[in-house]
Amino acid sequence: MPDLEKRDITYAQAVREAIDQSMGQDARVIVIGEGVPDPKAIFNTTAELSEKYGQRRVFDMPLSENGVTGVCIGAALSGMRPVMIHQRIDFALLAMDQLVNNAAKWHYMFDGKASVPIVVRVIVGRGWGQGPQHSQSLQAMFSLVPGLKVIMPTTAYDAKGMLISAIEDNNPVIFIEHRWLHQIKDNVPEEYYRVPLGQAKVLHEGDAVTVAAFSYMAVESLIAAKALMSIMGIGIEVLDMRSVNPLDVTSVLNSVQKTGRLIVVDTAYRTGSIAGELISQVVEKAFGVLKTRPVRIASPDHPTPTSHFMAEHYYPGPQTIADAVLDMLGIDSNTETETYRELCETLLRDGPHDTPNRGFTGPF
Amino acid sequence: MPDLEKRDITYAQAVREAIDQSMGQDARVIVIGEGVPDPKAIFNTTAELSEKYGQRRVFDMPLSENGVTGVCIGAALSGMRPVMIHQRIDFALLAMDQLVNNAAKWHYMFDGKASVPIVVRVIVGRGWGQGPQHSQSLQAMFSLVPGLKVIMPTTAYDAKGMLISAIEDNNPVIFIEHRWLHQIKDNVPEEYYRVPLGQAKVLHEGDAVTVAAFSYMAVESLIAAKALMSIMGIGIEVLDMRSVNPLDVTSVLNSVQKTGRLIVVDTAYRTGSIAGELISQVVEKAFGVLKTRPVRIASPDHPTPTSHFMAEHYYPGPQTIADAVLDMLGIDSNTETETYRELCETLLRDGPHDTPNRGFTGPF
Amino acid sequence: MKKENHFALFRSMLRIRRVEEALADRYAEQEMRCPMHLCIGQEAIAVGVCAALSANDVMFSNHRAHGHYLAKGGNLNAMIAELYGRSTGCCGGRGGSMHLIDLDVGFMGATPIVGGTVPLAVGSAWASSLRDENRVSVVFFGDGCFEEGVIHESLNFAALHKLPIIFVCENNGFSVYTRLTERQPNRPIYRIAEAHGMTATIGDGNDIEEVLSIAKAAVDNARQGNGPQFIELSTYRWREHCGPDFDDGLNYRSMLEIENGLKDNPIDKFAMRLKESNLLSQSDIDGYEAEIQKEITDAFQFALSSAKPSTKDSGERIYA
Amino acid sequence: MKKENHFALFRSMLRIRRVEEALADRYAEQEMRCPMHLCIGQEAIAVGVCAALSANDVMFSNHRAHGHYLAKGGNLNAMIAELYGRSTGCCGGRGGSMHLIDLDVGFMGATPIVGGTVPLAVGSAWASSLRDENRVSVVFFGDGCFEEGVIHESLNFAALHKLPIIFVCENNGFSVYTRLTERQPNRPIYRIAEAHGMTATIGDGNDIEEVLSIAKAAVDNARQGNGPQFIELSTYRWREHCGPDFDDGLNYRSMLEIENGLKDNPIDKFAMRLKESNLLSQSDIDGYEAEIQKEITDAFQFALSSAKPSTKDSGERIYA
Ligand SMILES: Cc1ncc(C[n+]2csc(CCOP(=O)(O)OP(=O)(O)O)c2C)c(N)n1
Ligand SMILES: Cc1ncc(C[n+]2csc(CCOP(=O)(O)OP(=O)(O)O)c2C)c(N)n1
Ligand SMILES: [Mg+2]
Ligand SMILES: [Mg+2]
Repeated sequence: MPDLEKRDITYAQAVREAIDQSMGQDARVIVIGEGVPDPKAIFNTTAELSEKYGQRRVFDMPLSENGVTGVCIGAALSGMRPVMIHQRIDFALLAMDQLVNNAAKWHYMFDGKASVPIVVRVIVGRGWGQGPQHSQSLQAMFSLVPGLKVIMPTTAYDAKGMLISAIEDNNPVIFIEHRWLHQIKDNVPEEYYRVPLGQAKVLHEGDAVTVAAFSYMAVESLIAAKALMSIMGIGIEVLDMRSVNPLDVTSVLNSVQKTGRLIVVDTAYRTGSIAGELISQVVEKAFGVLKTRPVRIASPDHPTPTSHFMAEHYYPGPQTIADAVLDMLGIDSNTETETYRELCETLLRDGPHDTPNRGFTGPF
Repeated sequence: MPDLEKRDITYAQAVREAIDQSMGQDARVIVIGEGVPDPKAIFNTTAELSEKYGQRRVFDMPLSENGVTGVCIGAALSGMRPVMIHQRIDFALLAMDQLVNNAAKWHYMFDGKASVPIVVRVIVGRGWGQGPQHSQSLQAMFSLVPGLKVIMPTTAYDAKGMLISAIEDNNPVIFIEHRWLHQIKDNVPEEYYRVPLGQAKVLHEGDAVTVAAFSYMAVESLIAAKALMSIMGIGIEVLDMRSVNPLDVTSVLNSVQKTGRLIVVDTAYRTGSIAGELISQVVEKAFGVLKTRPVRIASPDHPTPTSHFMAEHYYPGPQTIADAVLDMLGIDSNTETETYRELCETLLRDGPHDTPNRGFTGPF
Repeated sequence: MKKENHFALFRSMLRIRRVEEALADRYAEQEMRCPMHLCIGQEAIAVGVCAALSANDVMFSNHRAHGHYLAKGGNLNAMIAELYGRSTGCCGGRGGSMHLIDLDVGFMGATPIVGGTVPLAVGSAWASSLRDENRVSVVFFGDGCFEEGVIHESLNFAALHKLPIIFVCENNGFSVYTRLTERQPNRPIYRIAEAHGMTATIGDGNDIEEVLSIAKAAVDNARQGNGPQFIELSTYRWREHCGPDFDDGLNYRSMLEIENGLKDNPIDKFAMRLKESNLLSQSDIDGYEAEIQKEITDAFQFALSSAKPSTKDSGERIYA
Repeated sequence: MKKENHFALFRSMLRIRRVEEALADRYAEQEMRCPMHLCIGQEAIAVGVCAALSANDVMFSNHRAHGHYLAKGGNLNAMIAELYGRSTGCCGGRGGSMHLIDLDVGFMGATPIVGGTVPLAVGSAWASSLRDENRVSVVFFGDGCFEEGVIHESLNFAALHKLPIIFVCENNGFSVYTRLTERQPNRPIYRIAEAHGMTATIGDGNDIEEVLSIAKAAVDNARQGNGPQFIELSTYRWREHCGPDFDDGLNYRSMLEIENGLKDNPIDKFAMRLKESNLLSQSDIDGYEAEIQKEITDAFQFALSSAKPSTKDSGERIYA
C-alpha cells in the first residue's frame, strides 16, 4: 500500500478518479454507458471525462445492453480495454448471453489465444422506492460463472485501487458498486495505485465472532462492531470480503480459527446467495472449527417492495447483526437489560430508513 | 401415488405424454419452441403434437429467446398457459431479463392481481463435444431468483408427473431436463397424474452416508449405491432432490439425522452451485448433526472442453461418488484390496465416456 | 368529430396535466418516496390513442405511465395511493409510480425495465388471436426503447402472426438526458417497423386530432385482421426525466429548445382551436378545472387517509 | 477479372467442398466427436466475400464456419486437428467444429450461440475506427440469426458510428429444419438493414461472380468510410443441418426442392462458365483435385498423429 497523504474523497469520486487515471495511463481504455457524458454523469462517477478525453474515448450508448456488451467484447478482442457501465445491475440481465457465453468463456474456449479485458460496472440500487426491478443484488448470479471475476469494493480506497486493478486485468471483471456507498468518504491517495482482486480485508478486529460481510453490509457490520465494542466490550472481527469471485475463503478460515464463530452478511436474497456458498466452503474446508452454528444474514426471498412502509425491515441492518452476534454468544438480549437498551439506542438510525445510514460517513 | 399398471417408457416419451395430456385436459395450454413441430421434435418430446392439436396450439418460433419469452408471459397474463422450450439451457441466458425481471416478479409486484403460469423447458447438454456453450448446467442461476420455481426431475415417472404439476402451477416454472436422462426408461402410468413440486425422493435407502443428488447425478449416485451395497455391503441413502427451488432441505435433514454424513452431487460448476447452498442450509439448520465434514461433488470451475480427451474426467461419475463415500467412512480404498478392485471394475463404464452411461437404463 | 368527443379529449388531457402538476407540487413533501416520471407535455398521445380504443382493448406501458393509465380509465385514487405506498394503491404499495395496473379497465401493467412490456403486449395480442377475440393490444414505449433488441423480436413475431397490436412509439427526442442523435443514426424509426412488414405511420404527437385520426386508422386496421400497426409520434418532455422539477439548470437542452417545446402545448393548442370554432368556452374550461381540482383533492385525501402496509404484508403473495 | 482470380475462386470453393466431403466420409468413424455443420452448397458466399478482403481485414463467424475459416486462409491442419480434439487443433481441442480461430489470418473466432458473434464484429470495427485503422470487419450469419434482437442492436450501433463492417446474411431458407416462412413475415431481410440507415444489397449467393462484385462494392464502401454494409445472399444447404449426411429422409423439404437445390451448384456453375470462355480446362481441374486431395490426406494424417490433450490440460488457461 502506497503511503497516503491525507485526502478524504467519496466512493463516487474515487471511482471517477480510477477511470480518469486509467485513461490517462492507457490510451486503450474507453468508457461507454447510458448517461456517461450526461449532466448526471452516472452519479458523478464519469464527470468531465468526455471533456478531458474526448468523444472518441467516452461514449453514451443506445439502450442495447446485450449488443453493446458484445460490442465491448469485440473491441476488447481488438486490443481496446472498454469500461462499460449499467446504472442498475438489473439491466445487466439483458446482457447475460454476452457476459456468460462469450466474455467469460472466450479465453478458455480459444485455448488462451485471446482474452477479453473488459470491466462492467453495475450499480445496486436501494432506497427511495427503487422497488422490484431496480434494487436487485445479483452478485451470486455472476460469481457462479467461471471466467468472470466479480468484485464488490466497500471503501473508497478499495474502489479506486480495485477498479484500477480491474481495468488492468486481462479478464472480464464485473465491478459491483452499492449505491449507498457512493457518498461515503475515505482516505484515498492521489496517485495511481492498485489493490489486488480476490482478497478480503479486516475492517474491525475482534476474537468473539467472525462477521464476513459484502459491500454495503460491511458498513452496517462495522457500525454494529463499534457499538458492540464500546457498549458491551464485545469484539467481533468484521471482514470486508471485497471480492465475490474469487472468494477469499482463506481469510475467513484464518479468522474463524480464532473466533470459532461465523456470521455472513450479504446484500442479496437469502437463498442461493454467496453467503451460503461461503458458509459451505468454510464447513467443507475446516469442519469442526465452528463452535456454534454458522448464521447468514441477508434479505428475504422476495422482490423488494417499493413502499417504504414495507421496505423498512426488508434490509438487515446493524441491529440485526448485533442481535445475531449476541444470540450466537448466548448473551441475554432482552430489552430489560440496561446495556442492551443502550446498544439499541446507539444503533437507532437517525434519518429515514430508505436513505443511506448516517451512522457512518467515513473514513474507514 | 396412483396405482401403476406396468408400462416402461423413456423420459422423453414421458415428457411428451405430459404435454400431450395437459393439452388434452386444458385448452389454454400451448407449446412453442425452436423445432417443436420439426422432424426431430426436440428429441421427440413434442412428436405429433402439432398434428394432434393443430397449428394454433403448437408452434415453432423465430430465434428470439428473450422476445418470445416475453410473448409467452404476455399470453399467460391473458389466460393462456404456454410451455416454452429451449433446446439448450445455454440459450435461455438470452431470456434472463424476461424471466427474472418479469416472470418471477409479476405476481409479487402487482400485489397478486395477476400471475404468470408458464413452463420453460430447458435441456442440459452433455457429451459428444457439446463444449463450452452447449453443456452448461445453470440451475443455480435460476434458483436464486424468488418467484421462479426450478425443478430437475430424474425419473420418467417424475418427469411426467412434475411436468403436469408445473403446467398446472400458476407460477413460472423452469423445467430442467438433462439430455442423458431422455433415453432412460421407467414405469410410467398412462393416466394423467401429478407429482408435487419441491419434494426430494429416496432412490436408494441406507444409513451409512446421505448422498443428495440432482438430475443425472442421481442416476450416477444410484449406480454407485448399488455397487457399494452388493460388493461392500455399504448402504448409502441416495436422495433424488428433484426440485431446486423450493429446495427440500427437510428430507435431507431427516436422512442426515440417520446417517450423520452428507455428500451433495450436482451437475453444475462447483463454486456457487446449488450443492453449496444445500450444504450451508443443512449446517445452519442442524449444526452438530454431521459426524464428518460435508462433501460436494460437482464439475470443476471451468467451461466444458469439447475434446473428448479433455472432457473424460470433467464430469464426476459413480467412481468419484463411491470413492467419496469410502473416504468419508474411512475405508481403505487402495487398489490392493480385493473388494475395492472389484468395486472399480463394476463401476467401469462400458461404452465411451461421452455418451450416456449404459450402466443404468432403468426402470428406477 | 362529435362535440362530446372534443370535450372528452380536452378534459382527459387537462386532467392528466393537473394530476401530474399536483404530484409535482407535493413531491417535495417527501411522502411519495419513489421515482416518478412525468408525462407533462406528452398528454395528447395517451389521450388520442386511448380515445380510439374500446373498453375491452388492453394496454401495456412503461416507466412514464401516469398518462397512459389515466387515459385508459385507470382508477385515480388507486394511483395516488400507490405513489404514497399505501395498501389501497393499485399494487398495494409494492410498485410505486413505475408499476401501475388496473385490470378492470384493461390496463395490464406498466414496468420500468425499458422494453420489458413490449413483448408482453405482443403476447396478449397473440392470446387474442388464438382465441379469436376481437381485442386489440396497445403498448406505449419511447424512442430510447426502440434501441432494445426485444423491439426487433417483438415486431417480427407480431408481423409473422399478423397480431392485433398497436406499437406506439412516443418520440420525445431523449432517453434520460441523451439526445436521439447520440443513440440512433439519422433515419426515421417508423421505417424500420415498416420494413418488418407492417403498416407504420408518423405524426405530430402534440396534435390531439392528428393522434386520434392516426390511432383510429391503426385500431381499425388491427381489428380488421390486417396485423400489427406501428405509430411513431413526436412530442416533448417538459420536466426532468425523473422527478417533479423543470431541468433547465442541467443545460443538456437549450433554453430556446425548451421554450419552443413549451409553446407546442397540446392542451392549449387544442383549446385554442376549439374556442376558435366555438366548440369550447372558457366557462367549460373553468368547469372542468373545478371538477378536476375536486377529484384530485379527494384522491390525495383518499391516499393519505389510507392504511399503511406492514412489513409482515411484504412477505406475502410471492407465489401464486 | 484476371485469370488467376478465376482460378483462385474456383480452387478455393473446390477445396472447401472436398474438405467437407472428406469430413463427412470420415465422420462415421466416430473419431471426430463433436457437432459438425457443413456448408456444402454454400461455398460461393464464403469464397466470394473473402476474395474482396485484404489480408488485415478481420472476420467473425458462426456454427457453420468451415467455409469461412478456409476461405479466409485459416490453417487446414489446425482445423482438422480441432475436429479430432487434438492438442494441435486451433483451440487445442477445446472448441471442436463450432469454435474455430486463426488470428494469423484475421479469423477472430466462430462460436455456436446464434447471434453471439455479430456484436463482436461490430466491436472490432469500432476499435478499427477509433484507431483510424484501415481495417474492415466482416461477420457471417444466417437467416435464422436475423431474428435475434442483437442484430437490431448491432445494426443500430454500426450505423450510428458509421463503422467499417460488412454484415453478410447467408439466407439458405432454413433454421435447422424450420422454414423461413414459419419464422419471419413475407418481406425481404435486407430492407430492414436498409431502414437502419446503411447500404443493403441482395444477391444470388450461389453465383460466385455476383457475390464477389457485391462484396467488392461493399468492402470499398466500408473502407472509404461510408459506414456499415449489409449483404443478403440466397443459397441452399445440401446436407442435414448438423451432421455429415443428406437428410432427404426427414421430409421437411421435398425431393424436388432438394434436386433443384443440388442443381444450383455454385462450383459446377462457375466451372461451366469458365470452360465455356476457355478460362479453365478439365486438366486444370484435375490438377486442383490432385493437389487438394494430397493436402487433405496430409491434414488428416497430421490430425490423427497429433498429441491428445490431457484432462490435466483442461484445467489450465481459464483466466488470462
Ligand atoms: C433496460 C433498461 N435500461 C436502462 C434503463 C434506465 N432508463 C430508465 S428510463 C430511460 C429512458 C428511456 O427513454 P425512452 O424510451 O425514450 O422513454 P422516455 O423516458 O423518453 O419517455 C432509461 C435509459 C432502464 N430502466 N431499463
Ligand atoms: C441462441 C441460440 N438459439 C438456438 C440455437 C440452436 N441453433 C443452432 S444453429 C441454428 C439454426 C440457425 O439458423 P441460421 O442462422 O439460418 O444458420 P444456418 O444453420 O441456416 O446456417 C439453431 C436454431 C443456438 N445455437 N443458439
Ligand atoms: Mg424518449
Ligand atoms: Mg439458415
